[in-house]
Amino acid sequence: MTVKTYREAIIEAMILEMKRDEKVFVIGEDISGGRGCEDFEGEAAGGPMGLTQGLWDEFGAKRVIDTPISETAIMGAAAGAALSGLRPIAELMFSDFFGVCFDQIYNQAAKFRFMYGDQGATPLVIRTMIGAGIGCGPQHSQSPYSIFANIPGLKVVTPSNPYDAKGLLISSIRDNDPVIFCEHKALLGMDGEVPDESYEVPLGKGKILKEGNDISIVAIGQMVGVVQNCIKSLEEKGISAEIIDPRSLSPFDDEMVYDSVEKTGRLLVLDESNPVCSFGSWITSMVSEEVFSSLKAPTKVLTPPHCPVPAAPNLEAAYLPDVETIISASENLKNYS
Amino acid sequence: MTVKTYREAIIEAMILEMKRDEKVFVIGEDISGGRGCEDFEGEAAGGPMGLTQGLWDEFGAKRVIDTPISETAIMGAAAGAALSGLRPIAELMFSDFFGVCFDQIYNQAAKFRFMYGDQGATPLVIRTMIGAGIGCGPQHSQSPYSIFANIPGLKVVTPSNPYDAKGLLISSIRDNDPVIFCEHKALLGMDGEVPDESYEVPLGKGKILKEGNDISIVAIGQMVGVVQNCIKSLEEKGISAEIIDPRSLSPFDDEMVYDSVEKTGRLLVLDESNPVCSFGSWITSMVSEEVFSSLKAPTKVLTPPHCPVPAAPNLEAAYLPDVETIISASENLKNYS
Amino acid sequence: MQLSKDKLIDAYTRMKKIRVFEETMRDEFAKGTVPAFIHLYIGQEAIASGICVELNDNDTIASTHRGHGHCLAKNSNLERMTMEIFCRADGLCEGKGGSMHIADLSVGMLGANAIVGANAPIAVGAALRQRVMGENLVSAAFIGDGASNQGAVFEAMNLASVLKLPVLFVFENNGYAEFTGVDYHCGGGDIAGRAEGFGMPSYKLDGSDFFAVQEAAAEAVERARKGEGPSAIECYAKRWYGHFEGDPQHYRTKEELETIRKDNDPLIIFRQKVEEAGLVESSELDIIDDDLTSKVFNAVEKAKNSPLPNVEELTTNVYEKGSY
Amino acid sequence: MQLSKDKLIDAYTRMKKIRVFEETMRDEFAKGTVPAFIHLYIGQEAIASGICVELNDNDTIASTHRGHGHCLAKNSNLERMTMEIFCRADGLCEGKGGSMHIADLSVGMLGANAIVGANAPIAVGAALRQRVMGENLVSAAFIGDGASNQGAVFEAMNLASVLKLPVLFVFENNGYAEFTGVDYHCGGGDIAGRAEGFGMPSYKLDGSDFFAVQEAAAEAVERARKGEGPSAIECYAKRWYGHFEGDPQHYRTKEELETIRKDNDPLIIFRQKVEEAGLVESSELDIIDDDLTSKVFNAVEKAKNSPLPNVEELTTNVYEKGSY
Ligand SMILES: Cc1ncc(C[n+]2csc(CCOP(=O)(O)OP(=O)(O)O)c2C)c(N)n1
Ligand SMILES: Cc1ncc(C[n+]2csc(CCOP(=O)(O)OP(=O)(O)O)c2C)c(N)n1
Ligand SMILES: [Mg+2]
Ligand SMILES: [Mg+2]
Repeated sequence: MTVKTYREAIIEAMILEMKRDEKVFVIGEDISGGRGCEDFEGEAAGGPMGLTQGLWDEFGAKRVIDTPISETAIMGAAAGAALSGLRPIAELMFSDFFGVCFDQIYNQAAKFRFMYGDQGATPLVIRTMIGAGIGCGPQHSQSPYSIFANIPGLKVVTPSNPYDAKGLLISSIRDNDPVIFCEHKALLGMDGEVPDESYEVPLGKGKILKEGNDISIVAIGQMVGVVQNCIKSLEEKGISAEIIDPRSLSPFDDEMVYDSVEKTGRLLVLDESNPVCSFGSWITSMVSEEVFSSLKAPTKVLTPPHCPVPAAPNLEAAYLPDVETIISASENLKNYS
Repeated sequence: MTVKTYREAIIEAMILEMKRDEKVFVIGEDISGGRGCEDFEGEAAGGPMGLTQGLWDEFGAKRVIDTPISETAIMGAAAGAALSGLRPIAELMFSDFFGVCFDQIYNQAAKFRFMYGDQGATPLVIRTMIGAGIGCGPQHSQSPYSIFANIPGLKVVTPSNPYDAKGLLISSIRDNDPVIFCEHKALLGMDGEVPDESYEVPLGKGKILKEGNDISIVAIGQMVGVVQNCIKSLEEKGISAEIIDPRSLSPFDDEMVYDSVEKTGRLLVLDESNPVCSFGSWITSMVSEEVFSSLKAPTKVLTPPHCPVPAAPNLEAAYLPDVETIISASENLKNYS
Repeated sequence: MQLSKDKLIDAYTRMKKIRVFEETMRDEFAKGTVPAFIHLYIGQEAIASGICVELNDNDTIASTHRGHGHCLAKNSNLERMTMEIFCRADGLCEGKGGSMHIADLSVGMLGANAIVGANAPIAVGAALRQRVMGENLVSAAFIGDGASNQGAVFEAMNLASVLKLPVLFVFENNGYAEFTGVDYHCGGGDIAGRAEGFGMPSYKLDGSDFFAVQEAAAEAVERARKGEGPSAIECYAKRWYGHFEGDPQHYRTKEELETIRKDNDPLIIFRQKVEEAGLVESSELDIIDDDLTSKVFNAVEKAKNSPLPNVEELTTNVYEKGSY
Repeated sequence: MQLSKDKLIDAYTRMKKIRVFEETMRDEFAKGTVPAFIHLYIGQEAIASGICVELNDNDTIASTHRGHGHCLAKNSNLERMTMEIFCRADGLCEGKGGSMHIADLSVGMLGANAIVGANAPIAVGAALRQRVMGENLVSAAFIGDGASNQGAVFEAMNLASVLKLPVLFVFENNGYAEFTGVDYHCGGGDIAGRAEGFGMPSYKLDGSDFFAVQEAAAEAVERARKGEGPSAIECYAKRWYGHFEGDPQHYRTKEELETIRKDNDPLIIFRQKVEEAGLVESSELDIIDDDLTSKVFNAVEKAKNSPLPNVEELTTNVYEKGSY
């Protein structure tokens, strides 16, 4: 067991899987970085966020493939490669760029199995960066995982810590369907215990981070860390929260949430996506439909407001749900009658 | 007052607005159709579904602009034209194609006002066809309005009948923000009373189609017609349904729904989009949060299942929520205790 | 024309099969038995056939909304393909795809595609097997003149060129994109020339002449297999019928239709060439004609009499079984 | 070089303003006062300036993530632009856009854009005012060598060509897209040549020579105003600094950096030409230098001392006031 960052965990997962299976390869922009330049003599950059560092040195240009800035071609090529037997890991540098290439993801890769009558699998992983919080502005800070989860045929994963990042990525690479693997940019430097060997964290299995009796709090991605910062205050206020990290949104561990709400009778969801048709609203909608009789209080979703992510640091801070809002929402639910 | 089809109502709205304001123009694929061919001598096709028939004859090629098959260029040009003072109506032939051009819609047009500090408006209408039911298969039958409604900065409209189609389209053209106007392909031939003169149906105002006391049923787009076919049976079963057509999803008339649920205590939503993070789930999530204490039964959303739209006609029929399912869901809610 | 007799017979069979099949589908559509819109390939038979005779089962193609011809030229299973068009349970795609989404992975037919231009990057992806695994294969994308204006197609050409992948970009210039002429929609007017701009050799040829297509394909395939990268082949051949069945074709003249049928029938041109050169007897081809007529007839009858999918199948195969 | 003295002074002022501004931003970034990543334009000053001296306020430009130079060349308000980079309430975008989204519609600057290539169709859209309303205007898009591979850019060129719109596609080939060289990422290697394939005239020139850029721009603008359609102008000029501030630039050599600064400084080249030709005195330019230094200093000080947006502004201006 060693302490590694979220970034290191991701790189390690790729290296292990590339060693295990020669069909796995990585394709994207600047992922070796510079290796294409004629007069190159420095070290391979490994992407602007260093998320593919070392891959080129280990596996070379046949399996670590730099591309032009052409996301449609990247995603389409990855979809086509997967359909014909390879196991691509395609990088979409920022998830905000899904708008230039979504057809290849949602009309192609996601539909191949169904539309072509299960003739083949599409074992494709799309690694992409989500999230606000570090000043990247309206077009580089979004978290469109609710949109991804809306699409039948896609799987969607949102690791909140280094351990899960590694295990979920390994599972995603071994999975036989297209998976969108959402890496949160504010978590890349986060430390955690990460075993050196290979292990899987299964898709569709949530994790109870803390048991509790008064309120179930489901937190996604970066929000997991934020809610963990609330635990002490909540306890001080006499609120026993059960905290759930679903880890994957599609498939989603609805049973875990139902069981928890049946126990607590109260549900709060913390979600960084846009509010309307958010994943948070999907969870509360399911709960309101499936375990209605257990509910002692209204369900509650905390998301950013219905606006783009602003550039100004003080506005961006106000944009994200924070400790204070979470605590007061929890109190309201606890005191509801 | 004359009887017109949904298709005719749409054409009429465009003609009236183009006459009123020289800044309004239409751009898209095959919208005059054939006029570009050197040896053309027939009539202008007006789009594969005839939705722009007659426009070219009335306004000519300067304002009825045929394009190559390049949706990104179309949407981007429309966004740029709107930002610089024109009022484009851009046609996205099938909404299923949003995946090839969504960046221009969601990162550009939708964000201009916010991101550029309210320096200018983006009065853009994107007319696009949604919906299943006529055998178009997995890539031509989708209803991605939940995804559109997720995006801050976009407005989203879903007319269910000819009268609303005309009035909502006129309002959308006059609106100073980007509007996605969703035309349902199964409704194009639907007849209805449509005044000849110009009128607006405001965005953000729902319509109560029928008052009732036992259950509130919110139906979107094509589902409005389906629920209307249930009214008699519901009455026979002693269920007094209040039926709401929200007409626009963004802005959404949440007050109308809250008021209704406060009266009935029960909510059923009929929605043709994919289930996960559907607009239906957003409505029930809001209701479960805002008027929880009025709820006498679980909220319920009926959507198609989490799968692509199949080609086979019998599967497609099973895909859409139908009269039987609606009636039995209503009974379940009514009888819940 | 140095092809073996077997190959000539094979080529003719592919083309003729498309012709007979499509004429039959036209009749069926008129009768109302086909559950959706169909887009006929007649007039372009030599393109799919000229390319596919140069490919093996291990080689792949990615097709379009006008895909029946590509399927047949790549030797997809005729019966199961017909069933798919009729959306039957035993269709290649279990009835879930229909005419615009037929695939037959067993022969490298990666799928028809109702998103114009989307097949180009997919074909590039299949070609990555050469780079990643060292496999000997070629991948072809069929791209309409209209589709040639999609960003996906340009990006795909650039990527294939940068990575030197074994891809054939086959541009089927049939004069129209729906109702809009290529003279209008194609800036610069030279599809092959635009492809050359991405750093690949290109051909521009008569797509109703099988031999013109096949010769270009043979060269391009050889280069691709050697690892020398992609090529573009622009084939000009107008479609004989409407964009879809039911299209009144106001955008073109009766004379145009008569001329192409008279002067540009790929089957007549092929027959003339091989018969004049004494390579194949007319009577041998007549036998093939008869054989195909009955094969297609049988396939259609069988399809129409086979069951639709079970309604329980609606939600299967969205994901790998047991994984969701 | 038949420009008036006023125009020469104007040109120099634009270029030098960019230089002074960007060097200042570099210092500020190093000090940690800038709230986000910034992408410097130094080395490419002659491109934005050479294009924009040929444009009026009514003409529009659509910019990139590397947009400071375009803003200044189009005469955006220096103080409010600086405030925007510091995300202040009185910034051009009320602090909501930041460095990568500065717009100044009052001078036809339609916005920096953090989606590479997305500005090209937007510029085409602005040009539609000529067709729809008969307005006399020109619209320019600045497009990096890397961005030139985006589908959006190809589609935009084709659309502008088909509709004969008054657009300048200005390709800023600075040698790199992030860390990847143009020799690698650009299939065919000839960005201007690819543009010609869409049926528009093109130029390929030294982007560190203001006069080369300006002459091409003047011709292209004239054609555009006459309704003769778009042009492409490929300008080669390497950036002096990293992709973003903080980039260690492992992908290029120290020698390369030294050479471009010595041989390709647009300001030195400009000064040499105008001074040798006796058009402007060196001392006149020195005065401009001093003036700009203090203007930029003042703008930065003012920006740093001005308030951030009010937190209530977070949710304003998503839609037109009162409409949602
Ligand atoms: C992205 C996208 N845009 C538009 C369409 C609608 N559409 C279907 S076929 C077609 C014309 C295609 O023309 P071309 O590529 O020349 O192929 P052809 O029909 O002539 O075989 C169009 C516009 C589509 N299917 N996909
Ligand atoms: C669609 C999209 N893909 C990728 C990126 C990430 N990105 C930002 S700048 C850049 C390189 C751009 O290169 P170039 O167009 O040459 O402009 P330069 O930075 O050299 O000015 C990349 C890949 C992006 N912003 N948008
Ligand atoms: Mg065509
Ligand atoms: Mg560059």
